[in-house]
Order: sequence, then structure tokens, then C-alpha cells
Amino acid sequence: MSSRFRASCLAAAVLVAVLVACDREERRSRSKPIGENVPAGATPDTIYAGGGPGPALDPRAALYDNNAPAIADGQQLYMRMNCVGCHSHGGGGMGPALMDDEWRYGGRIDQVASTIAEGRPNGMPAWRGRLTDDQIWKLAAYVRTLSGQPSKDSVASRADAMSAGAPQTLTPREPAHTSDSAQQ
Amino acid sequence: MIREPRFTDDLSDLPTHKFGPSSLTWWGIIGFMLIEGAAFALAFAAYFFLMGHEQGWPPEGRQAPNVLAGTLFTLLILLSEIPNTIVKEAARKADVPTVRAVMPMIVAIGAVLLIIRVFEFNSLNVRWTDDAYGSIIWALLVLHTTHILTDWIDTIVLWLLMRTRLAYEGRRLVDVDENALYWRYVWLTWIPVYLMIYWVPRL
Amino acid sequence: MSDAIRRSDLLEGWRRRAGANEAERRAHEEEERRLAELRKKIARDGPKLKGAKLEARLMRSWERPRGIVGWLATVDHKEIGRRYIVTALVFLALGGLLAVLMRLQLSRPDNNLIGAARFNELFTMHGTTMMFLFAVPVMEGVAVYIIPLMLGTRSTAFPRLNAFSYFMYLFGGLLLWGAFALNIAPDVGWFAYTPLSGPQFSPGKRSDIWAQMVTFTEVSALSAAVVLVTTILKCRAPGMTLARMPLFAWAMLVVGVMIIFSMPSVALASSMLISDRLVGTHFFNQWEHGDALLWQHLFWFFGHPEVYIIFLPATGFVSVICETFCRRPVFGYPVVVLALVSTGILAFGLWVHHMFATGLPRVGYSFYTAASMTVAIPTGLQIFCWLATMWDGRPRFQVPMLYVVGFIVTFVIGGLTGVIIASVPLDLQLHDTYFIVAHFHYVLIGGAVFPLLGILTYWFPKITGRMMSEGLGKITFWMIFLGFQLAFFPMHIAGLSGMPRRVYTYPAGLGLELPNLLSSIGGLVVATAVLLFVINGVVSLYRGAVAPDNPWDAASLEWAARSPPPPYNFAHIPVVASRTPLWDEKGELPVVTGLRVDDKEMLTTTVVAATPEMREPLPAASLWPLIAALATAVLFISSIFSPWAVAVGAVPVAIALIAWFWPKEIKREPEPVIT
Amino acid sequence: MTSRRAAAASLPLLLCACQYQTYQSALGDAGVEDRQFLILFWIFFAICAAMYALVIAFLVAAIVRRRRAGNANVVESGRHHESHPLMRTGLVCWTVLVSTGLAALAIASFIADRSMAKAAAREQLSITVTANQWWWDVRYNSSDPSKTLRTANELHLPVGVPVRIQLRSNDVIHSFWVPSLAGKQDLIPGRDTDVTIVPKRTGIFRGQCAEFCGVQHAHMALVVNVVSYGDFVRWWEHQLQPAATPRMPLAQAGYNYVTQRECAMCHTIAGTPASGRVGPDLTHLASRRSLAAGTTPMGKGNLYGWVADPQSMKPGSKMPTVGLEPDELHAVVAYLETLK
Repeated sequence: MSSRFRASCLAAAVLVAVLVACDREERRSRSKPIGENVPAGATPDTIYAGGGPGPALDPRAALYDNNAPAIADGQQLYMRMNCVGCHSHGGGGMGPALMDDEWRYGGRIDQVASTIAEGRPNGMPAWRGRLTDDQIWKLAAYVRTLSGQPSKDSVASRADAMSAGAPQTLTPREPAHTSDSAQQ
Repeated sequence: MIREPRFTDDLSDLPTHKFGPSSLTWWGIIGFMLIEGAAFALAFAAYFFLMGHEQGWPPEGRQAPNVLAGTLFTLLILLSEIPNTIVKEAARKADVPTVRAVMPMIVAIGAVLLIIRVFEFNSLNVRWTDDAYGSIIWALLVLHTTHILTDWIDTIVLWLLMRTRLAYEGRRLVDVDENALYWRYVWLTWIPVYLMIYWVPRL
Repeated sequence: MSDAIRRSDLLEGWRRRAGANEAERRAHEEEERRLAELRKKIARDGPKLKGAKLEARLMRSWERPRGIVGWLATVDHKEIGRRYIVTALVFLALGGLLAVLMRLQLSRPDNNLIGAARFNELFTMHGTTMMFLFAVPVMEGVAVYIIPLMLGTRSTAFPRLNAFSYFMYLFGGLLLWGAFALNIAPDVGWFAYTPLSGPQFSPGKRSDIWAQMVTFTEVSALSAAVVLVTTILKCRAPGMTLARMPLFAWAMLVVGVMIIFSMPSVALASSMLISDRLVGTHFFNQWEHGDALLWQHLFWFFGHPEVYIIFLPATGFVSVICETFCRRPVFGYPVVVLALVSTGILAFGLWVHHMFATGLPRVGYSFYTAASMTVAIPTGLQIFCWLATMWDGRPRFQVPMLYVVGFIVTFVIGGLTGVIIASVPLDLQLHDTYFIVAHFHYVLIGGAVFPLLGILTYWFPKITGRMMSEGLGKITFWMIFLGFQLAFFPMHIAGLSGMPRRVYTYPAGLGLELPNLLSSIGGLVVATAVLLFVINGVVSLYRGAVAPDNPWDAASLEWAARSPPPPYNFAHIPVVASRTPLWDEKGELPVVTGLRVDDKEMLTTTVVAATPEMREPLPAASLWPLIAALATAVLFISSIFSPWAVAVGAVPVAIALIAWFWPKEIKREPEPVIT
Repeated sequence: MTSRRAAAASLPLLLCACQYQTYQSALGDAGVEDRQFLILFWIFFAICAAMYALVIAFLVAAIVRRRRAGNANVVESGRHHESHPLMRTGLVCWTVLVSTGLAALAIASFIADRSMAKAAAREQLSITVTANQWWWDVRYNSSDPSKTLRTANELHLPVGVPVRIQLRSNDVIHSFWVPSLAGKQDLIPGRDTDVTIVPKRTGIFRGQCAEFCGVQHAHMALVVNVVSYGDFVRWWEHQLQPAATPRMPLAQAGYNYVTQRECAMCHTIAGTPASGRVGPDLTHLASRRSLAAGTTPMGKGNLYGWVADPQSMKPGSKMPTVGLEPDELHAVVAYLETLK
């Protein structure tokens, strides 16, 4: 009886651990694309208007946020799609800085994703149709690491590139807040 | 079946402790010295390997570390050999009072060394995240600091031990003797590290 | 006699004090005389305490506390050695299972049984498990068990360090396989080349787990090496000079020294990798003055000696078996010893032959080609000596000897293919192909696992007190031998016909179908044979014929102890006058007396001549090694996630170590019993 | 005797190995380097086989002798510390034999190495191959920039002409290996390496990455097409042509999609707006023999499969699944097929 109980407890613990591990380490080479629609309410104007409770978190967030392989792919895309051109290594330039915890259009992964997909006024191009949803979400996952939001276990200390400041594994983990602090 | 024994000799008058190579722990300590020595040697090799394909060392845009703290550290650690030798000899002569008197001095020196070491880290003029040059000299300094730290703690423990009546056990005196031996190793390894961190970049 | 010892302890003190006065010195001399007479007396009619009475007394002072605590706290080298061997064999089985899975995937071209990512995990786990968790530990385990018996002493040096090293090994293995169970197994190969294993191309914690597992096994192997080297140099029976030492002890001595000089290299490399991945150092980042090849140099500076660290103990096994079953000492003892030593030295000059394809200066390569070929000479000499022993003796082909024959037939092929790939132009074609896979399996299975299976069969009666089944043993041998040839010979062909290593599948039409199918079949045969071996072991453990103390009529001292040996190994420390004591000492066994029986004590002797030097008191069983290992494990594993763990985790480690080394008061009861 | 069985088994196996097609085999003997490899290999093989035969002979002798000889130098006869005088001399001869054999092999190897270096000296054609996870970017260098040619996963080489291939890597360590032509050479990020190939006969040879480089290491092949010099020049000229603009309406639609949507971000098609440098150059995709770095042969069906869902054909590949609508898919494939 008690032994069976203990066994089941053990099994449960292992299961939980497995799930956690999967979540962070699972390589998803997805053969089916994710739905094309933008997360509800996360259109530019709703975010712009601000106020009111934030929209419900897009379920896809769970697949990309804190997922190490996704973040790594996002990092590669960030360089190859030349995001560096405007945002530098997160320090900002022509485009806004991504390292600080200031998010004009919301710092949640689905909000960042829709920012990338739809583009924003003053120069941020819309990438929908140029990048697949999968790629956009991976980028979003990586962009969030620049401001040290995802868990430290899933980010890389550095890229094989010129040294760009303190390693993300050591930077403090901050909650994101939008410049109009209604969000979140 | 076990064969009948034929007694050839009685060893009951053999001692239960001896100094130097007769003691097992001496061999153990030599073993670990060799292991850490190999680690140091390989770290040095890595240092020169990285230095090998560079035009300048340190790489251009960096300046060599400031030598003040490191040099102070070197002088002090060399001086520390004097009390170290005194304790070593005293231990071999079973002269417990001297051991008890001098060991705190060594502990104090260790503490001062660790404080200076903090300033050393600040005087490297480079962070480990800057480039491989920074990484390797930080690695060398950290590697050596761990040795200072461990032997310092070891010395404190022995010192406390020597203030109990266990101090009159011959084997404890052997421990003191071998701890002193290890301290010699620690400051000997520091000399190449010192040269590689502070002077090779200035060549 | 008892008060004599107390006096002599005090005398030690007096002698040490400067200016011991006249009275003391006279007292001392008189004491010496008294003891000399005593010694004559004992040599004539033996000590008071003898036989069963003595054994009972020894048992009381040597056996560990009962129960689970005692089981965890034991410092008996035999228990630790047994655990080492069993754990290593479990990992062998697990690693073999992975091999079978890989062979199934590769049995057909364009097979989709196992996906790319999973397959990469499989061969990473297989290589890592076999090299770090099976091959090295099993050799250490056998040595830890048998060396003190072979040298005629009661324990290894530093018994607690010995226990610590086992626990570190166990926790390292649990870390790796736990990760595998949690689907975060490393997937960058057992060599983990940077930059593939670096922060950018191996996201997540997979590579960190690999690197920390390496650190675990290094700490364990290094501790074991210190224990073994010290034991072999200082704890031999009186009269067992270096020149009379069994060849297996020589092999382990060389291996111990090799471990001490090679393993720090991979420990350093893996720490660099971890710090690159965790705190953003640039050791392997070519864009910031780092260099990816630094990893390969450090890794192979360890990786090549590693092969000999696995192979040399096996040559020791072969010498042991040859001696017993050819009924004569191994021919050319000094030659074999020199061969062992020179192999150990040469092994450190070869690492670059793993890097011929990286485009280092061509001229430098010639040196490593020459060096790599030179290693074949000492090995060739050993082969000759074994063959000469068989030729000059009268071999009895029982199971252990069969494995020796299988070893020679198989290993020599591996050695010769080794000569082939030592040549740069040949290696540039064969490097990283299945030809290499074939080569090192011939060397490691033929060269190390065959002798290991032989020696396990040979020492099984000593360890368990029962014989393994001869018939089943012979069947197992032939299955494993032929199955092995079937599994690995075709890989030479596959390699030559262009099959690279570490591919999860291969296209049809390259002529790779046949060799791969044969390999897969052979693999299954070998797996079945190993299973048979395990079954034989388990069954014999309970049903096997009860073994006498010296079932094979062997010559070395471990057979002078009971089977299985009592915790104190020998009631009296034997004395040795030749290389084959049990053959040359007819009738009674010469022994010395004079060690305490009311407390654990062992005899240490001088390094070369093995003349008695000290009575070394031994520590009691203790939980502190386990606790220290646990604390270290916590430190290592949590350091994967945060650098601060190193600082915080160091505290419990320090506490555990202090508690471990805090001395017990030497017993001062009125009558220290000596016999 | 099992050893003899193994040895006996080895030869036929080797022979049939030689008869295998030389598509991707070190026994292919299609390049000067590989020829030198083969010569050296068979020398080594012969000498090693002789050594092995010697060992086995001694082993058999030892086993057989035990049956005849009366009381040997064993413990039973009490002479176990003695040993047969023959053994001492045997040991000396053995040592001499082994060392001379090894010396001979070392010298042979050194000579072969030198001669290869000499062959490498005189290059006439320069190609730069850059490895990526998991495909090969190929650039034919020319003094005249307008003649510089970019393609991927396929090499065309003129027979008999020494080609110097400069090797680079964009990410991790890979290894360039076309066994039928020459030995392998690693491509290491941040380091410049090169290999020289002199093809001896025309034909199609397969090469493959030989250093473990990540998830799809197994699907990182390249095809080497060795042709006559004339054909080579013609091929070069043809490859220099920009992609033809399609006339068929379906292909037209595909053209619009490919050049304006996701594809263009990563791929270049000369003569169109598509100019991404992340993925392989597609200008003459349809003229190649294989798809996705040798994952599958080129063909309509495979094109459909690959474009529709690369992740199930080559899991983990950097090519994302775009999720084309059926009509888009038909159009894209129709257009890609025009890229001859």
C-alpha cells in the first residue's frame, strides 16, 4: 500500500520533471504551420490605445517562450534577417532599444510576435508573409531574452560573434512593462 | 584451505607515524600536487596557445594589468615561507608550543593575501566576458585563488586542532608538516602565474 | 609485548625531542635490546593469539557496523570494488542497449526507426557511457578489489577517499542517465567538439550535463588513481620488491600515473566549456581571439591516453591469466614492465593524430605518425611475451584462457589497423568513417573487454566463493567472439566504401547495405552473449560449485586469502621471496606478525625494497565520504544553472571534508593487543 | 583457426567492396590523391597482413606444441623460472622485424604525403566552398568578377585539372570529403583551410560532410560531376545566365510568390528580386541532381514534398515549413522546375 503510494509519488515527480524538461529543451521541428491569425486583441490599435485588462495570452506562447532551441533559432534569425541593422545587439539605433524593459507595444511574447508580424509606425516593417509564423515567434522568443525576461536556463550566454556586453545568463531577470503602464 | 603460517618476524616495534616519504598522506598530497600541477601546466599551455596566434598580447585595444597589487601579493606570499618553515621544523621536532605560537601568524597572512587578491581582480583591466585573453587570465587567477582559499581553510582547521590535546599525537604533527609542504607548492605555482598575468603582456 | 609497544610509542616522542638526555637514551637502548629478544622468541614459537581466536578478534575490529548505515559507510576495499564492478557492468548493459538500438536503425538504408535528434543522443550516450562510466571505472573497480589482496595487505591506502571516489562515479552516472530519462540527454558526441557544443549551437542544458558528468568521473578517477598508486608503492607485503610485483600491479601503477597526468586536461576543458556556456567566456569563440581547436587539443591530450588507461589494465589481466593457465610466470617480465612504462609515456605524444584533418602544418604531422607507429613496438613485445609463455608452458584452455586467445586474435587486428590510420595520407580518407569505428572496437572490445570477461571469470571464485559454469562460459565465449567478428569486421568495408561516422541513416545504392546488415546481426549475437554471461554470473552466484581458496592453483597472494576474503584479508601479513610465492613456498606460508588486532592497522613498506616501515592506523567506516560526495554532487549539478552555486555549494563541501578528516583519538585503552 | 576464418572471410568481402559502384568510395580511384591513397593502403595492408599471419602462426604453434612436448618449463616440472633459450633470440628477431616493418611503413607514408603536397602545388581552378548547417555554398572564383559563379550542393570539375578548393564554415566544424577523389579536410569557423583535387576520370561522385555537425549531419552531401573541359566551360557559361522569366501563367504565379514572399528572404535567384543569402542559391536549381544537400533526388514529386513540408523530409533543417495553400504550392513548384 504505502510502497505503491510512494511509487506513484515518484512516478508523478518524474513525470513533472519530464514535462518541465520537455518544455525547455524540446526541439520542435514543426511540420504543420501554426494558425495564421494574429493573437486576439493584440492588433496595433488595441495596444496603442492601452487601458483595460490585457488580452488573454496566446496559447502558442507556451511553445516558444523559455524554449531553448526556439530562442537559439531566433538568435540566428535576428542576425540573418539583419534586425541588427536597426536595433543593434539590442542596444537600439535607428530602431528602439530591446535590452531595456520598456515595451511600447507590450512585452509579452504574443505582443512582440504581432509587433514583428504587423510592423509598427515609424519604420518597423511588417514581416508577415516574409517570415513564417514559426520564424516570427522564434524571433519574438529571442527578442524577449535581450531584456532578460525568459528563464536563465533557456538562454545562451553568448553567440559565436563579437562580444556584445554582459552575457544574458548573468543579466537580472526583469518583468516587462509597457511605457503606458496599463499593460500586463 | 589456508596454509599454516610460519612466523618470520615481529614488527610490533615499528612506529605508527613518520615524516616525509614514509608517511602515506605525504604520497597522497604529492599525488594531488601532481594533479593540480598538471591542471596548471595545461592552463599555461592554453594561455600560450591563445597568445600564439595573436599579433599583440594583450590584443590591441586592451592594456596590460596594473602590477601593484600582484607584486604586493607576490612579496607577501614569498615572506610567508619564513613562518611556514618555522612551523614545519617545529612540527618535526614535536615542538608543539612553537607550532601553536606561529600558526595564527600564517592564518593571518593568508587572510591578508585573500584581501589583496580582491584588488588583483580589479587591476586586470579586462573582464572575462571581453575576449579570450580576459577569459584566460581570469581563469588563471581564479584557479590559483582556489588553492589559496583551500589551504587557508585547511590551515585554520589544523590550527584549531593544534590547540586541543590532539596536538600531541605524532600523526597530527605529520599533518602540520605536510600542510606546510602544500603551502610551499601553493606559492611556487604562483610565480609562473604572476609572470604570465602581469609581465608576459608587457613584453 | 603490549607495554613494549606503549614504551616504543613514547620513545618515538623522546627521539624526536632535541637533546634527549643520557637516561632517556640508555632507556631507549635497553628497550631496543628487549624488543630484539622478543622478536626472536616470536619468530620461534609464534604469537600468543592464533587461529580461530585471532580471526574472531580481527573480525571484531575490522567488520563494519551492520545495517543500511554500515552499508553506506563501509570503507572496505572489497565492498567498494564489488560495487564499482557491478555499477560499471550495469552501465555496460545500458550502453550496449543503446548500441543495439543504433544497429537496428542502421540495419537498413533510409531507415526511419529512430529520428535524427534521438539518434545523436543515442551515440553520444553510448560513447560517453562506455568510455567514462564503464571502461575506466570497471578497471579501477577490479584493481580496488584485487590489488590489496595481490600485494598481501589488509586495505588500500586512504580507504575513505576510495569510498568517496565510488560515490562520485555513481552520482556522475546517475546525472547522465537521469538527464536521458528526462529527455535532456547530451547530443553533441562523446567528444563534444566546440563550437557545436558551445552556447550558440547547443541551446539548453544538454552539453552542460555532459560536461559536468565528465567532471564527476574525473574527480572519481583521479581519487582512485591516488589511492591505487599509493597502495601499490607503499603497502606491498614485506619482500615484494618492485621487481617481484605482479604484472597487473605494474599495469595499474602505470595507469594510475597516466590518469594523474591526463585527466586534469579534460576536467580543465570541460570547465572552460561550461564557463563559455554559462558566464560568457570566450575560450572557444574565434571572433574574440578564442580558438575552437583549443578544445580538440585539450580533449585529445586526455582522450588518447584514455585509450591506454583502458587497455593497459587489460594487458595486466592477460599476464595474470597467462601465468596461471600456462603454469609458468610470464616470459620476459622485465620486457613486459618496460613495455608498460614506455606505452604509458608514448601515449602522451600521440594526441594530434586525432586531428590530422584539421589542417595543421603537414610537417608536424610526420612526427605524430612516427610516434603513433612507435607505440606498436612495446605492444608487439608484450604480445610476443604472452605467446612465448604459451609456447614454453602448458596452456590449459579453460574459459579465462580462451578469452586470452580471443584477445590476441582480435586485438592484433585492431592494433594493425591502428598502424594503418597512423599514416596521414591514409587517415585523411579513413578518419571519421566506419573504418575507425571498426578499429577502436577491435582495440577496446577485443583488447579490453575480452580480457575483462576472462578475468571476471577468473576472480569470480575469489570474489563470491563460487565457480562460474565452465560449459556456459565456453558457449558465451564462442558466441561473443564470433558475433564480434561478424559485427565489426564489415565496418572496415563500410568505412572504405564511404560511410561516415555518426550518421543516423545512409542512402541506398552506396554498397553499404550488406556490411550494415551483417553488423546489425552480429551486434544482436554479441548482445545475447553478454546476456548469457550475466545469467551465468547470477546463477553461479547462488548455484555455482563452492570454490576452494585457490581453485586454479595460481601463484599470487590473493589466492592465499580465503574465498571470499574476510574484511581483514589476511590474519597474518605474508612475506614474499619470489614472483610466484604460492608456487615457490611449499607447505607453510611465511608471515610476519606485530600488527594491532584490537584496532584497524596495516603495514606500510619502503617503495623499492618493500622492507617494513610503519604500522599505519586505518580510519573506521564513516558516512562522511558519502555526505561529502553528495555535497559535491549538489555543487556540480547546481553550477549548471547558476555560477553562484559554486560559492554557496562550496560551504557544505568544506564542512563535510573537515568532518571527514577530523581525527579520531587513537585508542588508549590499557592493553593495545598486538599479534 | 577462427582467426583464419576471419581472415579468409575478409578477402572476398574486400573484393566485393571493390566491385561496389564507386559513387562514394575510397576505393573509387577517380582522383590522383585517391590513387595515391590506394597504393599506400594496399602496401600497408600487405605488410600488416604478413605481421598478422606471423602472430597467428606463432599462436597456433604454441597451442599445437603443448600437445607434443613432454614436461615444459612449468611449475609441475619445477623449472617454471627457466625459459627456452630459443625465446630470447626469438624476442630479439621479433623486435627487429617489427621495428623495421614499422620504419618501412612510416617512410612509405611520408613519401606519399610529400608527393600529395607537390600535386597540391600547381592549382589551375579556384573554388570556395562554405559549409552551413546542413548544406554547401559553392563559389567559382574568377579574376573577372562577372564570371564569378555561385551555386550550391553541387560541384562541376574539369577532368585532369588541379582544383584548389578553399574551405570556410559559417557555423560549426564540418569536413569536406569526396572519397572517390581525395581525402577529407575540415572546415573550421574562423580558419582558412583548403584541399586540392585532381580528378582522373569523368563521372559522378558523391561527397558527404564527415565531421559531426548537428541534427542533420547525415543529410549534408554534395554531388561532384567530373566532366570534360569543354563540357565544364559550357556548364559554367550556362550557370552564369540569370534565371529565365517564365511564360506559363502557373509558373508566373509561382515566380511572383517566390520573389515576393518568404522564399526571397533566404534564397537568391539571379535576375530576380530574390537575393537572400541565408539559404542555397536557386538560380539553376532544377539543373541539379539532388535536393536539400543530397537528401533526395531532384524531381517534381520530391520538389512538391520538399517545398510543402521540409521539416518532415529533413527534420531540424533550417528551411521552415511555409504552409503554402495548394494552388500556391502548384505555382511555386511549376516555377522552380523552370530553373534549369
